[in-house]
Amino acid sequence: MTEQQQGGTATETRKAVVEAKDVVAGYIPGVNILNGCSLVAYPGEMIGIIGPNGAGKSTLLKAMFGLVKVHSGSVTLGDRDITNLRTNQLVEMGVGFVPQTNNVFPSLSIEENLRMGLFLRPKKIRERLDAMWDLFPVLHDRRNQSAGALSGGERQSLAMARALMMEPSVLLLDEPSAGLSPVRQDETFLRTRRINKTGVCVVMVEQNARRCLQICDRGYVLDQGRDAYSGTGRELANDPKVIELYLGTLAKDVDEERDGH
Amino acid sequence: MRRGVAGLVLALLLAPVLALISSGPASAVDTLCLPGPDKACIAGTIRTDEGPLADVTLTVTDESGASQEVTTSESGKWNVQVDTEGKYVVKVDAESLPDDLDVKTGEVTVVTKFGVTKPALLTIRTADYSATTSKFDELVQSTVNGLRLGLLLALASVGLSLIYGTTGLSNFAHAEQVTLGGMLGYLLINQNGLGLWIGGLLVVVLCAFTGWFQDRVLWQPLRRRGLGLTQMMIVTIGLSLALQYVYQYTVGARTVRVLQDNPSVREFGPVTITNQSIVAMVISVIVLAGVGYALLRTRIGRATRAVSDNPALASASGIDTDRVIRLVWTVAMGLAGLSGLLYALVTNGIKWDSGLQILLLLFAAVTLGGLGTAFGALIGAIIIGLVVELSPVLGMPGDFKYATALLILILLLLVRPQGLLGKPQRVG
Amino acid sequence: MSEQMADPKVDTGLADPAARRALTSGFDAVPGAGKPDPILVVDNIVRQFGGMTAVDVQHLEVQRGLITALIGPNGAGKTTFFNLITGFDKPTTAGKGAHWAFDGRTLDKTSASSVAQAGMVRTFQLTKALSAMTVIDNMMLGAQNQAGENLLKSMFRGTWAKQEKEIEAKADELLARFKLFEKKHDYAGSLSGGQRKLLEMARALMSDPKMIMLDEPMAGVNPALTQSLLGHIQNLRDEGMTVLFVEHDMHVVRHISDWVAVMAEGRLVAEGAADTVMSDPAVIDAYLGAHHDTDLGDDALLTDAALEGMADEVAAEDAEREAEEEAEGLR
Amino acid sequence: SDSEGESTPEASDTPSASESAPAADSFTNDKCDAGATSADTLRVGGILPLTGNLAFLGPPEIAGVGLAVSDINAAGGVNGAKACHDVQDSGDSTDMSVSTASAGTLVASKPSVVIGAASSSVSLNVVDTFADNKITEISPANTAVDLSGYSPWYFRTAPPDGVQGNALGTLITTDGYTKVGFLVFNDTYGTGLRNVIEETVKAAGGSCTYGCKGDGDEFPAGQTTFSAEVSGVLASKPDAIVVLAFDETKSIVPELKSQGWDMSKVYLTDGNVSDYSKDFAKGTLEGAQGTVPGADPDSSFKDRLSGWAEVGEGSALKDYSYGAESYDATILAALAAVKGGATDSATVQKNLAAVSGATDGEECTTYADCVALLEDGSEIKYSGPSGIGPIDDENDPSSAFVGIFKYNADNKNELTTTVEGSK
Amino acid sequence: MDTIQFILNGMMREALSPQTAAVAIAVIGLNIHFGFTGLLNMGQSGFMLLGAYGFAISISNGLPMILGILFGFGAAFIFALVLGAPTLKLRGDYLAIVTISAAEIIRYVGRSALLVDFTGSAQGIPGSQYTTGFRNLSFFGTGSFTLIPFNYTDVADGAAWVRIIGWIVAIAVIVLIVMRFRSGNAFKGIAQSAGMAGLLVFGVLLLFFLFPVPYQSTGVSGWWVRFVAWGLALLCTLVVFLLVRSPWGRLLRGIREDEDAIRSLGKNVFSIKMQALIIGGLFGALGGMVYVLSSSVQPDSMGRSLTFFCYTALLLGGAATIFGPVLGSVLFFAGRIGIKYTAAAYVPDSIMSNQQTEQFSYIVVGVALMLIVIFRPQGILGNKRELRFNV
Ligand SMILES: Nc1ncnc2c1ncn2[C@@H]1O[C@H](COP(=O)(O)OP(=O)(O)OP(=O)(O)O)[C@@H](O)[C@H]1O
Ligand SMILES: Nc1ncnc2c1ncn2[C@@H]1O[C@H](COP(=O)(O)OP(=O)(O)OP(=O)(O)O)[C@@H](O)[C@H]1O
Ligand SMILES: [Mg+2]
Ligand SMILES: [Mg+2]
Repeated sequence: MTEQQQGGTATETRKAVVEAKDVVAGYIPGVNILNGCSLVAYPGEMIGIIGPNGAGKSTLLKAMFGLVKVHSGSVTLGDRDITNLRTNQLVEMGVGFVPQTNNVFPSLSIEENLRMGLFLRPKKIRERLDAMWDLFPVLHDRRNQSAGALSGGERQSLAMARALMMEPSVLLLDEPSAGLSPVRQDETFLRTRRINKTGVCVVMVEQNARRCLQICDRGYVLDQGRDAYSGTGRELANDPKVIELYLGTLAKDVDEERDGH
Repeated sequence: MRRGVAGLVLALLLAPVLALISSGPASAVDTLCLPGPDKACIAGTIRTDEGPLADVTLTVTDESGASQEVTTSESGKWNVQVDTEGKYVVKVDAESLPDDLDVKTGEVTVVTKFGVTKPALLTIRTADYSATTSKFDELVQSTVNGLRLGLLLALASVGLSLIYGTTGLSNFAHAEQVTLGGMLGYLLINQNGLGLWIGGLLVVVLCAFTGWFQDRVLWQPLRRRGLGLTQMMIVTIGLSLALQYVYQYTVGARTVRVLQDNPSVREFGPVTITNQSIVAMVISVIVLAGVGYALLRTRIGRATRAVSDNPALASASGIDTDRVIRLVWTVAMGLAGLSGLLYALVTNGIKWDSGLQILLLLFAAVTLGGLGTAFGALIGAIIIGLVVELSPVLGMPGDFKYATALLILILLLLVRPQGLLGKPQRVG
Repeated sequence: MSEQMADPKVDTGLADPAARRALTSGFDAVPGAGKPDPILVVDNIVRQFGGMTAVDVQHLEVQRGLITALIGPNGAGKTTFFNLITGFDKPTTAGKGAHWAFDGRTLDKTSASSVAQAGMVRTFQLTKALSAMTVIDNMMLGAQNQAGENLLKSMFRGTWAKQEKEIEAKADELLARFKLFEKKHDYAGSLSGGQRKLLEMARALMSDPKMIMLDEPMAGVNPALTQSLLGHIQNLRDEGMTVLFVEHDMHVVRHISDWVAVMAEGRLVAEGAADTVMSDPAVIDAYLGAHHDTDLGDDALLTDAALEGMADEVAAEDAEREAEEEAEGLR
Repeated sequence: SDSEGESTPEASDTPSASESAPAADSFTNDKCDAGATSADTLRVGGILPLTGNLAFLGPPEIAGVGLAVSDINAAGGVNGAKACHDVQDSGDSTDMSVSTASAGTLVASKPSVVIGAASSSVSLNVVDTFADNKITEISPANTAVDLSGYSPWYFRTAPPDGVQGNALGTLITTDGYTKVGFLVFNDTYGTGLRNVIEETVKAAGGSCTYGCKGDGDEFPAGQTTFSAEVSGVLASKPDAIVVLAFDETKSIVPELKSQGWDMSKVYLTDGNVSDYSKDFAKGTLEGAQGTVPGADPDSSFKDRLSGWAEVGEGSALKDYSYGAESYDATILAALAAVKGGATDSATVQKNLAAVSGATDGEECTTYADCVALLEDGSEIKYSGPSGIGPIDDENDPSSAFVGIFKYNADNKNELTTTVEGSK
Repeated sequence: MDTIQFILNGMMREALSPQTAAVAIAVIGLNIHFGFTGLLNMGQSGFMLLGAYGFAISISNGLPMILGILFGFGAAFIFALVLGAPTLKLRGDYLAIVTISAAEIIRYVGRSALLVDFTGSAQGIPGSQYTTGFRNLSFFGTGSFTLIPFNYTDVADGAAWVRIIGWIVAIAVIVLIVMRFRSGNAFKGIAQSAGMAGLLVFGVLLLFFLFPVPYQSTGVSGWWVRFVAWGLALLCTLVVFLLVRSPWGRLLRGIREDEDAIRSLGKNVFSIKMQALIIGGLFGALGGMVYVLSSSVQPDSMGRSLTFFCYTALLLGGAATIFGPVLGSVLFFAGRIGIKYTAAAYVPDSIMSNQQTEQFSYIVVGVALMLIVIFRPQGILGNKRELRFNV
């Protein structure tokens, strides 16, 4: 069931940027959350991961980022085996990560939060800060306010900005659009795409599945710790099975209802 | 019988007794009066607040009016032997006194008892004697003492606060680290004769190393294993216990001094202060300012705050949290060691439980300023220091000076729960 | 005891969509419009942080028995507004004209717990799962009026055993609906982000509130599950519960809300039926964005122009706030 | 134990003639076997501060007990059996579970007598336990007035506060000082002595300026900073200052010095009269005076004490406080056992006062001499290095010699006179 | 008797000591505070001291014992109210510093020389002034006795095999009891409960057989005090068991996790925290009263170190467990004595003097404490899974 890949990808000779192979991982010894999950991202690709709540999507990202112990299987970055490497070492290698929750430093000011994003290369901070102020003017206005006071959506923006500070070569995003207003969601998705177009490989987990699949090159559907389906974004979005089990028909129904109105 | 008067003493159970039995070197008492079974003594010393007065004449008159005269010796001492029990009036002869003296009590009645030497207390003052000191002077002196104590507490509590701030750990062994500074000072400077500055530097370096080492072998592995904070707190309690007894075992349970010499003293108006205290205060201020600058303005300082906020995210930002925390331990322990050394110098001694005695003050300082804020700890420590030193001057019983500091802490927390510099947290 | 357990809701006759439409069509589509049977009435609630006004709601009424959505850009003050009326925060105007009443009961000075006891229960945007307790314990805590929560009675099992059973049965039912039944005996701390959200919602429902206030309930919840949960919420509404929820997913808002209120920069700026509000150009401009219906996979959207346009929209979302902040600063 | 009984008297024959100290290498450290009880031999239990706040008082006290047992055995033991000692930790008053546990262990080991405790607080914690189990307890260091006559099983060889307090009060007033300030350690020792000295001084027409009874200016145990107290006492303009403290004195004296006080106007007591030559710069304490109960614990006794400590505890003594009292407590118990002909605790309790001289016996100064007298059937009055008089009906020493010391330029205390005081 | 027997007897004495029971009672209270409700009460010794003072002062001033007990509880009750009213709304860390400070203030006030006629100041109140009434209540008679008046040395001449078998059975019983508890169904059904009770009694008797401990019947640290102290400890355990398995207990645990969440569910968090603080404080006061029954009231003995010991005992046994406090207290005190006596018995005099051995043994105690917490962070009875989330 895992090997539904078809089309160009099957004959792929390109080298993977990040690859998770048969990862088995979990939080408590003896209880595995991921049961042999595989994922590969090629240069310049944008990968979406969707799936039910508790499927292990966040766990997969964390396992790739060294936050969850990988019991078996491997994670590679380019040629390097990065299984169970410490996170700060991954950051040095150019991997960026935005967690699903707790994704800002609440008692640091907004500016300091951003500075943390580029901790390893302090020389470039000014330049990158300016770039971020351009992208997120709200943040600029309140740059001395502590991040703990921000609203849910504002935090999410800040978290994203923090990850963008360091210009990563691989970006792992866990539900970047959650809690954002529609226009910001759109903007986030487009911006991610744009970043992706500059050659950054993006792996994102999304519950806004429809949107996610629209913009992703390829998608994986995770269920119970395994990748149940994979394929290009559009294939998945139109796969009736996927729709029934994971996407639901709400958006479609609502849109139809409205259009019929 | 070797000491001959025991039987007699039994008869005099209820009275205060001073029986001169055998004398050691006679120099102390110029002429002796030996009370016996049928002899009593009256003795005293004539002195002003400036010193004993020689050659003063006194008359001792009994109830019948018979009197005898004595003259004080070089050391102002005099005594007479009498052979009846009863009231005697001792009067100083004003003529024999130097001029310009104020005789407060020139005459006193003494009831003698056989076998006993009774004191006759005559009070003579110089003309410019004043029985009170200015409250203001006392206040100024105590304020300076308070600042001094506050700065020393600050040195130690900033480290405590840093550790709490970065790891969330309440380190109960911090006090022993303070003690360690003093103990090492004693060993290196007093015992091994190192110079104060070299020795002091070495103490700080060694203490900092213990911080590094502790984190390396203990705290880091525990963090890795995900040990809870309360559990870690109990580990610090265990460590504290072990260290206290290591000190008892190695150095002993008595007070030891880093320097044997008495510190030289300076006076600034009403304030008397030792040179050591001045140097200690200056060092504290410089070090604290340095730490403060490092925390606020440097990258690594920000990193410590980031780690304290959200360690997982910090490492996801590329911060090597372990290194940051190790640095914090190293610095905090170095500061604690420095504080202990200065404390031992300024308070003239260090003992196995010296740190323990101020532990609560350290925690109070940290909390007063706002948990986890290093500057808060500084301000808190100074407030605590001032309260401890000033409350007796302002009329609190001396017993309660620590209690007063703690009470102030409680009251302040009621008004400002987040501490002086802490920020309230957002809900929801 | 059994009386307490009985369903507190009354049949409002609003289970019928047509009746609801008829009712809402009678409302004025202006901010702060009066409602015939408001369960919640809010007046003059202002909350400032330093110089910044996060919430400034002059008047708002929430109709009993309907699902009302509260939408608005990020930082509009929705969560803060929730905090204020549920007693987790105090309005700056407290004692100076702030006034709000729930179900006829004035709540101005009441604590968070009494607000909830009065029947207005909320969830949190950043979830508050009780990590070291099992999922079922989390659920059981939600139930109201438990005899066993009285210190004296708690020692005697007989006084609460029966009620406990009833509550557990109810919890099981809700857990099943929220797809958490298999996790019943797991610690809540081991749930995924979305599962926590679900647990929180289910826990709030355990208390049979008269009105439930959900703060972004569906953010992070899988779309397929969202759909079935919406059905459940609608059922509750049909049984008479009032729902006020904050949500950024416009499909959800459109699908279930009977009435929509829009907040921006702390103020109530619009009210109306979903379709009306969402076709309001101001709302589209500042909140929904021009692309909210388009396919983002379209490369055409990646042009600078398109991104700039979008940035403008975001700027518009912020603009008014800034203006206000400035005004605030001048004052 | 029978065979031992045969052999020891012979051993004792030889040295009995000589009153002088045995050579250092003849000290023995006779620790008790777990099984030996007071039924077989004189088992001297100890509940002494080995750890905690007062641990620095431990070594001389242990040495006192150990030396006494060594001397007893050198003189042939008690009733033909070798005595032994078993010292348990009393901890300090911050953790009473230590002393409670030690008391339990001691009770279970059925000792003939228990020497201890050093701190009145600890004594109060365990005194009922010993009394209930009918075990004689002799404290070498408790001076609190409240403990006088506390129970028939509680004795002490340290004279109660009155003895020393009167002597010191008289000393201060005959030195011509009118206004006296006190730096007092807030525990029974400090406040008890303070009360007596204050009374004596007032009775002579003097007054108290600081740290007086009812002022609440005592400093709590364990305090380490004394600048406030010293400032306070100086501000009250006293003519003389009495420092009633233990080890804190080491911090107080330099503080007094640095705030400009003339140290010849300082008075110390037995808790802190010791040799400070290693602690202070030359001349610091010169002229300061102090009192120590106990007739001149002359240097030969100190040397023996220290000598035993080297054998028994591995290091020489730095300090001799309450060593003589511990020694005498042990010897008195042994003599009581000899007099009563049995080593059980009840016998010791019954005869303790008698051998201390309460029955006007003949004076003897060493264990061997006293045993010889007892064997002759005469009443005795043991008069040991602590210089206390007979035990009175409140189980206190009725009187004691009080040595008056003066510090020289090397910060060493030198005996000037000895006076006898009573309570 | 050999050395091992001597050490074991010492440990048994300590394990049975009424003061151990007293601390266990206080720890049970602390368990309600910290283990179940998450209140970081660092001033449990303050509650104990107040209980002890209330009890001892009123009795020594001639009031009847029952009033003394009430005064003890009353003092702790008021202390809890006064402490709780302002601080229960603050963050946990602040509660910690406020409670520890308040407890220290009580101690400083108690030992102040100004109150010498009331509290006895630093010296405290001698036991003889208030324990007589309690001892008169004893129906144990006078004299002394051993609970099981023979020991393994009496059986088969104290042959080694008796001892070995005895120990194996004892350990097996302990393991069995612990396992039944861990499995969580120790008290389900009458048969189970009876089985457990039987096992407990058997285990205790076996221990008494292995270490016979003679005591006075009624004396100050005799069987009567022990009986009452341990009876109270068991009673308190039962009360806590009943309390925490109820919805009230569930509320406590909820508050420990997140107060705001509980508040949003319509529970009066403040009042429940206050209830918990008071109940735990009353247990503390009771512990204090029992503590001083066999000794004297000494303010210094109920200071910070006692609070630390309470925490240590709690975490050793397992926070938020029913039997953890009792087990932890016994283990802490008996273990400490075990270490001390082992050091005293086996460290040769040539290496360390008596005093050094004693000090050394405390170093070992400290290190052992660290190691136990490091290698069994959840405590003996605690649940490791729960631990993962309370960081
Ligand atoms: N800290 C943890 N400890 C133990 N188990 C956990 C932990 N976090 C998550 N789990 C378990 O791992 C499973 C997968 O969690 P994960 O967070 O990866 O889900 P997810 O796919 O991201 O879900 P969601 O869409 O709700 O965020 C869940 O069933 C959860 O029970
Ligand atoms: N404690 C606080 N201190 C300072 N500012 C605050 C505080 N709480 C909220 N704010 C500010 O008030 C504004 C409104 O916040 P709120 O959380 O109510 O927004 P929201 O409408 O819920 O947004 P979102 O949709 O992103 O959740 C935000 O700009 C936020 O930064
Ligand atoms: Mg997730
Ligand atoms: Mg919000």
